[in-house]
Order: sequence, then structure tokens, then C-alpha cells
Amino acid sequence: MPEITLVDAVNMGLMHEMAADPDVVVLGEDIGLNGGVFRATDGLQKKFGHQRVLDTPLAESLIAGMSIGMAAEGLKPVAEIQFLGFVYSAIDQIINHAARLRNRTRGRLSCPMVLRVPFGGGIHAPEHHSESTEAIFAHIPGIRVVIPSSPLRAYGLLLSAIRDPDPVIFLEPKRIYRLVKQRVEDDGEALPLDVCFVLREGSDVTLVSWGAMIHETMMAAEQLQQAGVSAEVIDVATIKPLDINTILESVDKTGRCVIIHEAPRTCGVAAEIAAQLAEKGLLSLFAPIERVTGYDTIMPLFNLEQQYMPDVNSIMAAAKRTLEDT
Amino acid sequence: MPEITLVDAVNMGLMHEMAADPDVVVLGEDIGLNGGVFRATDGLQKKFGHQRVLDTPLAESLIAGMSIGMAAEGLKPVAEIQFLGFVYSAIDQIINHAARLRNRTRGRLSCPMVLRVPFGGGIHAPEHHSESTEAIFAHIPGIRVVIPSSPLRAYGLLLSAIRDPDPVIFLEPKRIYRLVKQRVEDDGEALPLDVCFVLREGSDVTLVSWGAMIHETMMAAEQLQQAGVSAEVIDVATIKPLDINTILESVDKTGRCVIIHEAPRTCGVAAEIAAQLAEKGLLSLFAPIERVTGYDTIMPLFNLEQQYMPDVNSIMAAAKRTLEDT
Amino acid sequence: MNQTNKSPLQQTAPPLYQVNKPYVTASFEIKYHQIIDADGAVVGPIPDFARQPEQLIKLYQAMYLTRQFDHKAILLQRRGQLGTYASSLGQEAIGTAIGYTMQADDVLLPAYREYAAQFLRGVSMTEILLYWGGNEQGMNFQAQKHDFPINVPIASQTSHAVGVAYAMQLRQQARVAVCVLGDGATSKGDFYEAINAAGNWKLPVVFVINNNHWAISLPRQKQSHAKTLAQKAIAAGISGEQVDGNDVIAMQFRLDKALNKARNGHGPSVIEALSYRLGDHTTADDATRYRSKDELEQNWKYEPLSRLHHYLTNMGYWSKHHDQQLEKNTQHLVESAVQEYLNTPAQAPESMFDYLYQSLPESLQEQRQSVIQRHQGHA
Amino acid sequence: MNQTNKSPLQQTAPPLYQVNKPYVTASFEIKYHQIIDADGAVVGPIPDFARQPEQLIKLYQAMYLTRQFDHKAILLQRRGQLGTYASSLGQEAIGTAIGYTMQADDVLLPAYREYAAQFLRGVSMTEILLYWGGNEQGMNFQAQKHDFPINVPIASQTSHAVGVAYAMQLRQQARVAVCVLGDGATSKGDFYEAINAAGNWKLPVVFVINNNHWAISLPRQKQSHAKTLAQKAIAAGISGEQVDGNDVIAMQFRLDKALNKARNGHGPSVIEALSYRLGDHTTADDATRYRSKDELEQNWKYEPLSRLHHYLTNMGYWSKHHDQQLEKNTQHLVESAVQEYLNTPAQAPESMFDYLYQSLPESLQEQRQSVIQRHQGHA
Ligand SMILES: Cc1ncc(C[n+]2csc(CCOP(=O)(O)OP(=O)(O)O)c2C)c(N)n1
Ligand SMILES: Cc1ncc(C[n+]2csc(CCOP(=O)(O)OP(=O)(O)O)c2C)c(N)n1
Ligand SMILES: [Mg+2]
Ligand SMILES: [Mg+2]
Repeated sequence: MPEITLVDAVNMGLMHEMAADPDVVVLGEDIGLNGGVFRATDGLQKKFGHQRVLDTPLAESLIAGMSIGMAAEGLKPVAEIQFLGFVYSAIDQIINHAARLRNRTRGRLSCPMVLRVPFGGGIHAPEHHSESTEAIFAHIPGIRVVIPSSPLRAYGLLLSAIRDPDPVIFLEPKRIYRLVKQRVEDDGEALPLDVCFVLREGSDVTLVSWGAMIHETMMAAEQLQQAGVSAEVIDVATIKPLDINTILESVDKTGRCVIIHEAPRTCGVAAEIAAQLAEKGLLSLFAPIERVTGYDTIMPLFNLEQQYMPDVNSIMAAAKRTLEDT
Repeated sequence: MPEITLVDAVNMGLMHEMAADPDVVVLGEDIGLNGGVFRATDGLQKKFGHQRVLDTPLAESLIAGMSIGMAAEGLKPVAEIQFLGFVYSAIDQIINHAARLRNRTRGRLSCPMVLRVPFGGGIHAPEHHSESTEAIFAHIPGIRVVIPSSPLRAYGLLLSAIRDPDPVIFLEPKRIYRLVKQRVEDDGEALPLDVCFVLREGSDVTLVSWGAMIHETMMAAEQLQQAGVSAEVIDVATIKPLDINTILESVDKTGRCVIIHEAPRTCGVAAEIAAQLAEKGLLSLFAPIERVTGYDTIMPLFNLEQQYMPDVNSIMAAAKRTLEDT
Repeated sequence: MNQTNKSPLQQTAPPLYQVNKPYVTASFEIKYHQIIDADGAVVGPIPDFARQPEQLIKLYQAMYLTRQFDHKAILLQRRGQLGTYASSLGQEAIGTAIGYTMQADDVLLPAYREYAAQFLRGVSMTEILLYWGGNEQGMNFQAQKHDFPINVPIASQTSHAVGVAYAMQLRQQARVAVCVLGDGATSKGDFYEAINAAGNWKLPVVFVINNNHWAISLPRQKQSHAKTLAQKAIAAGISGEQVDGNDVIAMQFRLDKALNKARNGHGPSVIEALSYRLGDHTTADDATRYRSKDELEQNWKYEPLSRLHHYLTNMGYWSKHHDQQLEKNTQHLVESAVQEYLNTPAQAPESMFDYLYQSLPESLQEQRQSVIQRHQGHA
Repeated sequence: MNQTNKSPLQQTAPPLYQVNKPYVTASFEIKYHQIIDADGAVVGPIPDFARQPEQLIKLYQAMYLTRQFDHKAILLQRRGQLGTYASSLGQEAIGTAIGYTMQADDVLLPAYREYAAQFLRGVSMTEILLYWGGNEQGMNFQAQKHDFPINVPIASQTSHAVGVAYAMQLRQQARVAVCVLGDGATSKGDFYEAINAAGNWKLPVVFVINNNHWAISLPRQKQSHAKTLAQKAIAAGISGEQVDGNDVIAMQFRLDKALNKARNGHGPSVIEALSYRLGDHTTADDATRYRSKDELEQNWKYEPLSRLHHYLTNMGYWSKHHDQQLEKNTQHLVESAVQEYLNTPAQAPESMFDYLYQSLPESLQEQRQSVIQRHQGHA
């Protein structure tokens, strides 16, 4: 069992599920011979042919819309949108159709599709290539939004996303595509959707995050440990629907919560988590909830992207504020 | 000075500004001879001609994109998207261009456009015609999102939206387009953007809302009054950027807050307000913040839309819960 | 299977052309087809199916039913018993030809004026009424499992059709997707992306443009400077043609050709069906604001029912007696559908959660409960 | 002003055609234009401007500068001194002809391979380097106030061009918007919506397709089954043609016609410039994964610089001596731009708030402050 990166794990998951289920098809721009701009689909076309691994014309709305048609006919399309900055042309199809095909036909038709989209900053990418707008999707009823933060979870969550009978937006944190390696067994074992993963137990403060920021969050937890603070780390993983109970339980224990995301602060997913904590966990809170987020400004070109994104220091500082306040 | 409806006030605002500023152009589907499907643009084409009041082909992405081009050349386009359910094809242009033209060119080009969009439920409209997805826009840096809740504010805020040098998404609550009449003077006086309006002062609980729901919120406040509860009512009006200070001040006084919107709960704008209150006003809160919102499900067809939307009872009940808890 | 499996590595970009004067690299033409003219006169070769009176009568009955249904639906709307309704008045031949020509396991992806096609494919009048009456059950077709429901976001169904057709091709099925859209819909990028993709993969899909010459208040001429809408197919490298959309025989004939072509692996087509919207856009619209009485009157001359009626009568296939019988039968059918519709109980409020996902996530159970409680509170 | 002010009430929908056999309602052809072939031989009539050696030399110099710039930019990227960079190798004639032909107050809306056009229009090499170097100041063109910056979301600039052209028409200005896009971009709905709208209003806009035969790894043939990309214009009812995009003289000649037509109120055009991407898609791409060496070699034969060089030499306008001089001058220009780029200080971190709105809303002041503090903390 070799150690593999997150993007390798995505590839392995796709390979596995294409072999296991003839209804799975993979589509998108440059996903065939080129293997995707991040190589997530490398080798698939060679193995499964041009019909099940199809390069589409340059048209994101088409990619989403045709996936819906395929899914309605019983295929399980796994479409790639090259970068989250280019998903917006597909949003109409996602909101008005993918998310509601089952509901509007009262279950007669359904939409078991996955839309894989690399996202987030930190790799010195060009303009429009570094945004994190997962909150937009988290607001849409009828879909799931799933974000892995490690090779293991990428493999397990992708399998469950493909097998899920409803549409899943699968956002891949490209900054950590190749950051760490893990042993991942290609055993076809899926991980559960709709639940948070507690990555590290602790008693003083709960750190909640997802995607690439889990990396900084874990580092912050380590450093807090050294400073004598015991941090619990939760990877939300499925941000829609949101498993607030796991977070509530943790905050009930720690009394303090820091939520971390790269996306702009206003109406980000941290707002929802904070709001639910304020509603349901107000009495267990020893300190105001802290949000450590990107700013409410345009993701800058890469010269300033580090200044835009939260870092270990900002997470540590926020955690410490929750401890000071009490 | 006649009493006019909200949609008349929009029309009056457009008339006023087109007469005052030759750079203002109005565009959209059916906005010419037909005067718009809600008649908001009635009479404009007759008065200002086909070139300044232009019917576009059926293409929302084009409407937004060409408005950006016009705005970059110094016009002030006021575009109509017929219903919010059809705005999604235009989102790419809004996020990737309108919101960032000034920023990406460091001020060399700018985008003084307004996108007017009727939204919300309650008028027995067909499928896709009743949604409230303002939160999606509230998450986008670089734009303003403005929602009037009365004829007076429709007139005054529309004028300021058109005059604003940056892009404004102007969401018109169509359920109250003709619900109430008010005397509105056509004096060209704009109302300030970026600030909340306190519609009613009170001391026991703060009710925060916007758009059509202001109507139910005010009714709830009346009824609470009769039950001996003094409710303050805040119309957020500009939901992006958010004037949290006015809300904070109010909650500092009342210690209780109910936020009301039609949109689905998860990652709705109420979450942001609640999160900010929990961060900045935790100590002044006597009771958990209540959110009274639409459900996290697809807006049902009109048979069940009443069961979907918040009503006076649900607002009253929430307000009472905040009082009980203490 | 028409999919090429050649790797792009084997595909060489065409060398640049080496010619010494302006040189025509491609040429195209768009044809128009009509068989029965507005007076019922034969102006083209009668296809085989149309030599069988009972087939033509079937078409006439379907058009007639649709018109009566339409009339009734508008009445219901006026009486407050139905929501906004989009009538197909004047365009009945298009849907009828589609419904008649398609095979049972083909898939229809309509916009919202193809009732005639839907009825022929097993969708009930009750279901259509439920839809416009604000009840999602109207999209849960009981006798038609694969067809897409009515589609409101203009042109968005076109890419679904590409996906449906792709699935058919992948599975080597002899099935066809038929996608209907309006003249206005041809201006939307979705339509173009879809026909372009359909051309790339030679998919078994037929796009039928119901060109009723209006998109709410925008006349066809202002929708596009293109002389025909059929020529939009040229952009996708696929075949396009104009057909008299009020001539149900020509429509059937040309559709049949296009469907066979698609079914046999020879790729997609665009058919521009020339028709005219004789009603308002919907019951929420008032066309007198933007359309002259004159134009409307002029176009009544071309409407599809009287034309086929003329032809049937001329051929001796039809008499006054048939008219009476058809009227009575149709009235009965429509009335019982209306009764069934009016008697259909509203869905339970919590149904708004019951089809959101295959199984409702834990975190939404509370919201579902609160719908139930709230409803009980009201009751 | 070509806008009709007729009310739609006066516009009658065309009557249905009354003809008795398949009837051609529209026909079209697409032409191809070339003047100098790959060997530098004259194969078409030399236009007037090209009879002036100094004009041709200007074109050659511009192409040469762009190629040297490109080469340098790739080196900078390899050295870690630049981010991802998209080279225009092989396509220099397109941008050069555009930049040469446009008037100063026209507006260019490029994608990201039109450096040649940008340089001729006053955008500095330093600015282009700043852009790809991750600094927004690269879009704040100091000597070019109206042109749009580089556009990354494919085809989204096409509707901006429609709006820009609409503004020009409304103000009765004799200006033209020139929009450049790739072959891949023609598959996106935005492009189609834009050309269709441009046709409707007869706008002063020219769409130039830089058909370099690849969209990252997707070859032109898989992008669309249309035989030419120029024929996409037919869908919009506007004129479309193919031009040898590696023949800068033909490009200038046809562009000049199209711009004049637009400027004089005769409406929009689509020009498909046939060229070839001789480099990788960007420095982040490795074309050997999907493209054969053979194809690449074959296409080097048609590249634009050597062709004009041949012609200039054949005509006696150019000698080895000129080559040396040009090399030296260009090297100097490029080097000083690179130095200026490398010496440009990074923007202040808080600049990320300073152009977000014309004036920063109160509620964001705190965030801006925190950027400053955070930076000071790091420093
Ligand atoms: C994307 C989108 N934009 C706008 C609308 C509002 N609208 C409903 S029908 C219509 C006109 C459609 O015209 P056409 O395609 O010709 O179809 P017709 O109604 O004439 O059958 C418009 C603009 C919509 N439903 N969807
Ligand atoms: C909307 C969108 N989708 C995807 C991408 C990623 N992408 C960047 S360039 C490119 C190919 C563009 O091809 P073409 O239009 O032919 O231009 P070329 O790069 O060949 O000049 C793609 C898919 C993008 N930038 N924008
Ligand atoms: Mg129409
Ligand atoms: Mg290309």
C-alpha cells in the first residue's frame, strides 16, 4: 500500500468506481488524454475509453446540464469543472435543476451526479483561480457539498459522493493536492457523508475547519498544545447538510470555538456554524465565537494571497482570544 | 403628491434618473413597450426612446455582461432580470467581472451598474419564480445588495443605487409591489446606502428583517405591543455591506434579537447577522438569537408556499421565546 | 456508435490553406418544408402515413383535444382555480407531430407549450393542471417515466437533452431525445452550447424550435438578426431546416426523418417549426400592449386545426357528424380531467422535505417536524 | 445610428411560406483570405498599406518584439520570477494586425494572448509582466485608459464588447470595439449570446477568433463539428470569414475592412484567424502529453514571422543588417521592461481594500486595519 497524495487519492477513487460500476462516466475539460489540469483523471481514458471518459467542449453550463441529463437516465456522471472560478456559468443548472430534479418530479427522476471542482488559494495561480466560494453552494437546498482534507478522506468521501443518489458538489482543496502523502488502501470503502470528523480531541477550545485550512488548523493545534492549550479539531467535511451536533458536543465540552475558512467572511459557512452555536449552544459558550476567515475583498493576485489567507498565527491568536476572554 | 405603490416608486425613480442623467440606460427582457412583466419600466421607452430603453434578446448572461461593458464606457446601465430564478446565468458576470472591474484595474475602469431583480414568494407564481437567494450575493465582495421594503425606500434607494459608482444588485420584493401605497415625492432625494433603517423603536426585543418580510415583521411588532412587548424593528435595506452597528446598538438596548427572512435558513443572511452579534454582542444577549426563516428545502409550488414562508405567528413565537428564555 | 476513438495525438490540425484568391471554404443552405397549405390544399408530396385517414384523424383529434384543454385551462385560471397558465393556442400541430412521431421509449424534454406531445406520450391532463395549479405531483407523471417535466428556465433543458442522448448512445440504445424550445430560447447560450455538443458526438437528439414569433413581448425579428432560426444549426455543424409548424403532416414527415436519422446513428438535427402564438404569452400577460390586432388576425388564417380540417373534409374523411362526436368526446375527457384535478387533495406540507434527497439528512428532520407542527397549529 | 425605432406593433410576423416544394430560404458561404503564403510568395492582391516598406517593417518589428518578450517571459517563469504565463508563440500576427489596425480611441477586449496588440496600443511590457507576476497594477494601464485588461474566464469578455459597442453607438461615436477570443471560447454560450446581440443592434464590434487549433488539450476538431468557426457568425445573422492568421498582411487587410464597416454603421463581423499554438498552453501545461511532435513540426512551417521576413527580404526591404539591429534594439527594450518589472515594489497589503469600492464602506475599515496590523506583525 503506497503512500499517495490527495490528488492521487481522487484518481484512485475514480478508477475504483469506474471499474466497479459501469454507469459511472467522467467528463469535463481536458480530463481525457491530458488527465485533467491537475492530473486527477490521469489514465482514466486509456483504461475506460473515450465514451466513458469524455472531453467536453469548453462550456461549463453544458457540462453541468448534460450531467443532469445523464443522471436522469441512470448514469452516474462525475464531472470536473477546471477551477471554482469557472463554475459560475454552471450555477443555473445546479440550482434550478440538479438540486431539484428529484423534488420537482416527486422522486420520479433523480440526479446522482458529482461535480468535482478544485478550489482555494495558495498555489500562486493566475487570476480567478484561487477563490473559495463554497458558501454559495451551502445555501442551496437539495445538494450536498463535500470537501476532503486528506488523501484518506478524499478517497472515502469521493466514493460515497459517487454512490450517493443525489447531487454532490465535491470541492477539492488544490493547495493540499500534493502537500502530504498517506497510505490509502484501494478497498472501495466509502466514508460517511453528512458527518464531521473529529481529527484531534481536546478540552479547551474547538477548532472547526475544512479543506486546505485543516492543515493550518492542525498545526495551530500542535502549537497550542505546546503552549498548554488543548484544542479539539473538527473537519466539517460535508458542509451541506451540516452536522452541527458533532460541533455542538465539542463546544459543550470546550466552551470555546474558532471557525476557520479561506472564503470571505460575510455569509461564509462559519457564519452558519456560529449562528447555530449561538442559538443552540449559547449557554455553553465561555467566550465569543471567533471566525478566522479570508477578508471581504476580492482574492488578490498571488503577490498578496498570503496576506489574504488565514494562517497558523491568526488561528492561534483567535484561539488565545477565546481563552483570554474568560 | 399621490400615493403610490412600491413598483410605481421604482418606475418614478427610473423616470427621474433617466431625465436627470443622460448616461442612464435601461435594459432587459420585455422592459420596452411592454413596460416589464411587472410594469416597473412602463412608459420609459416611449419617453426616452429605443436606444436608452432597450429590449434585449433572451439572454441573462448577455444582459449582465453588456451592462458591464456599458458601465466601463461611462454609461449607467440599469438592467432588469425578470425574476431572481433566472439570474443565475448572470452570476458569472457578476462575480467574475462586475464585482471586480474596479479592483482588478486598480480603479482605471469601474462598473456603475444596477441589476434590478424582482424576488420572493407569496404571489402564486409559477415554478422558479418565488425564490429568495439574496445570501448568495451578500457573500460576493465588491458589490452592494440593496432591498427596499416600502415605496419611499424603493424610490430613495433606487436613486442612490443608480448614482452609486459601484455595482448594485437591487432586489425588489415583488410580493409587496402593490401591497401598500405611500406618498412619495419625486424630488430626486436619494436615501443613504450601507445603513439600516430603524422603522420602529422598542426596548424589549429587536426584530431584524428586510424586503417583503418587513410587512409581517411590523405586524408582529404591533401585536407584540398589544401583548405588552416593545419591539424595535430594523430594516437592513443594504444587506451588503452590512451595517451591523445599528443592529448591535439596538440589541445592546433590548438584549434580544429575532432575524427574519424568507430565504432558506442555512447560510442565509440571518446567519451572518447572528454570527456578528454572537461575536460582538455576546455579553449583551439575554437570550439566544432567533432566526425565523424559510426552510432548507426547495421553495414549493404555490399550493404550499404559505407553509414555507415565515408568517406573523412564527415571528411572534420567536420573539416570545427570546423573552421566555430570560 | 459514431464516437471516434482516435486519440488526439493522431489528429493533425489542418494545414493552412494555400490558395491565391478569396476562396469559399464552406457553403450552406436552409430549406423550408410544407405539404398542406393554409387552405388545406396539397402543395407537396403526401407521405405514406398521411394516406391513411385514421392516422390523420388521430392527429386532428389530438390537436383538437389540446385546443379544448387549453380553452378550459384559461377558464379555470380566470375563475381562480388555476395559477398562471401558458396556452399553446395556434401551436398544437408542433406538439401533436412530436407526440405522434416519437417512440414510447424516446425521451421528450419540452419547454411549457407542448401539451399535445405530452398527452400523446401518456402525460395526463390532470397532471398538467396540477402543475399549473401549484402541485408538484403534476410532474410525477404516472404513465410516463422518462420524459422531463415542463421546463421554465428558458433553454436550460437543451443541455439535459444532450446528456440524455449521450446516455442513449453510450448504451447503444436505438432511442432519441427530443427537445423543444421557443424562438426566444434560441438566443440563450445554453441552446448553442447544446447543439454544438450534440454535433461533436453525433448524438441522437432532435431540437425542435417552436417559433411562435414572440417571446413574451419581443418579436422574433428582434430576437436575432439571423434570417432563419434553422441556420443556427450551421454554427454547430449540424443540419437545420424550416418546416411549416402549422402543417401537422409536414411536421410529422420531417420529424420522422430527423428521428430516424438520429436513431440510426447519423446525428442530431434542428427543426425550426414556423408557427404563431395566437394567445397571450400566459394568462399573466396582455399581448394587446405590444401586438397589433391586425397581425393577430392575419395569423389566424394559418392556424393548424382548420387547415387539417379542410384537408380531411376535402378528402371526404371527415364530416359535420364527426365534428359533433369529437366535440362531445373531448368535452367529456377534459371535464373529467378537470374534476380529477379539482378533487386532488393538496399534498401534505411536509412533502416539501420528502423528495429533497433520497433520504432526509438527520439535520433536516427538525425542520420537517416543525412544518408538521406549524400546520397542525393552523388547523 | 442603425437602430430601428419602429415599434414592434408595426412589425408583422412574416406570413408562413406558401410554396409547394422544398424551398431554399437562406444560403450562405464562408470565404478564406490569404495574401502571402508560407514561403513568402504573393498569392493575393497586395493592399495599399503593404506597398509601403516602412509599414511592413513596423508590423515585422511588432511581431518580433512580441516573440522576444514571450521568450523572456517563459525564462522568467522558469526562474521563479513570474507566475504562470500564456505565450503567444506562433500567433503574433493576429495581435499585431489588430494593434496596427485599430484607432487609438477604439477599445480592445482581449483574452490573454494578444500582447502584440496590447503593446501597439500602449500597454507596456512591464504591465503584462506585473499581471502574470501577481500584481494588479499590471491591469492599471498607464498609457491606455479604455482597453479591457487580460480576460481569463473564457469568452466572458464577448458580452462586455457588446456593451462597449452599444455605448459607442448610443453616443454616435465613430469608434469600434475589438474582441479577441480563442477557438475554445467559441463553444461557450457567452460568445454566441454576444454575436447574436451584436447582430440585432448592428453594433460597431469585431470579434476576432484566434483559432490556434487547441484549447489546452482539446483540438479544434473536437471543439465543434462546424467545418469553420467563421460560420458561427451565420447563427447571428452577421458576416463571418476565415483569414490566414499567420499572414499579417491579410489579417490587416481584412480587419481594416471589418473595422471600417463597423465604424461606418454597417455592423459587426466575425473573423476567424487561422493560426497555430506553437507553444504549450501556458507554462503550467505540457503539450507533449496530448500533441504529436510531428504536428508541431509541420505547423512551424506556417509561422508568421519567417513568412513576412521572406517577403521583406524578397522585396529587398530587409537585410541581415536589419536583423542585427532589430535584435539589439528589441533585446534592449525587453531587458529594460524586465528590469522595471523586477524593480517594481509589491503593493501594500491593504491595497486589497483600496479599489474594492470607490470609497470603502465603514464596515470594512476594520478588516483593512487588520491587514495592516497583520503585515506589521510579520514585518
Ligand atoms: C432564463 C429565463 N429568462 C427569462 C424567463 C421569463 N420568460 C418566461 S417565457 C419567456 C419568453 C420565452 O420565449 P420563447 O422561447 O419564444 O417561448 P414561448 O413562450 O414563445 O413559447 C421569458 C422571457 C424565463 N422563464 N427563463
Ligand atoms: C470559463 C472557463 N473555463 C475554463 C477555463 C480554463 N481554461 C483556461 S484557457 C482554456 C482553453 C482556452 O482555449 P481557447 O479559447 O482556444 O484559447 P487559447 O488558450 O487556445 O488561446 C481553458 C479551458 C477558463 N479560463 N475559463
Ligand atoms: Mg416564442
Ligand atoms: Mg485555442
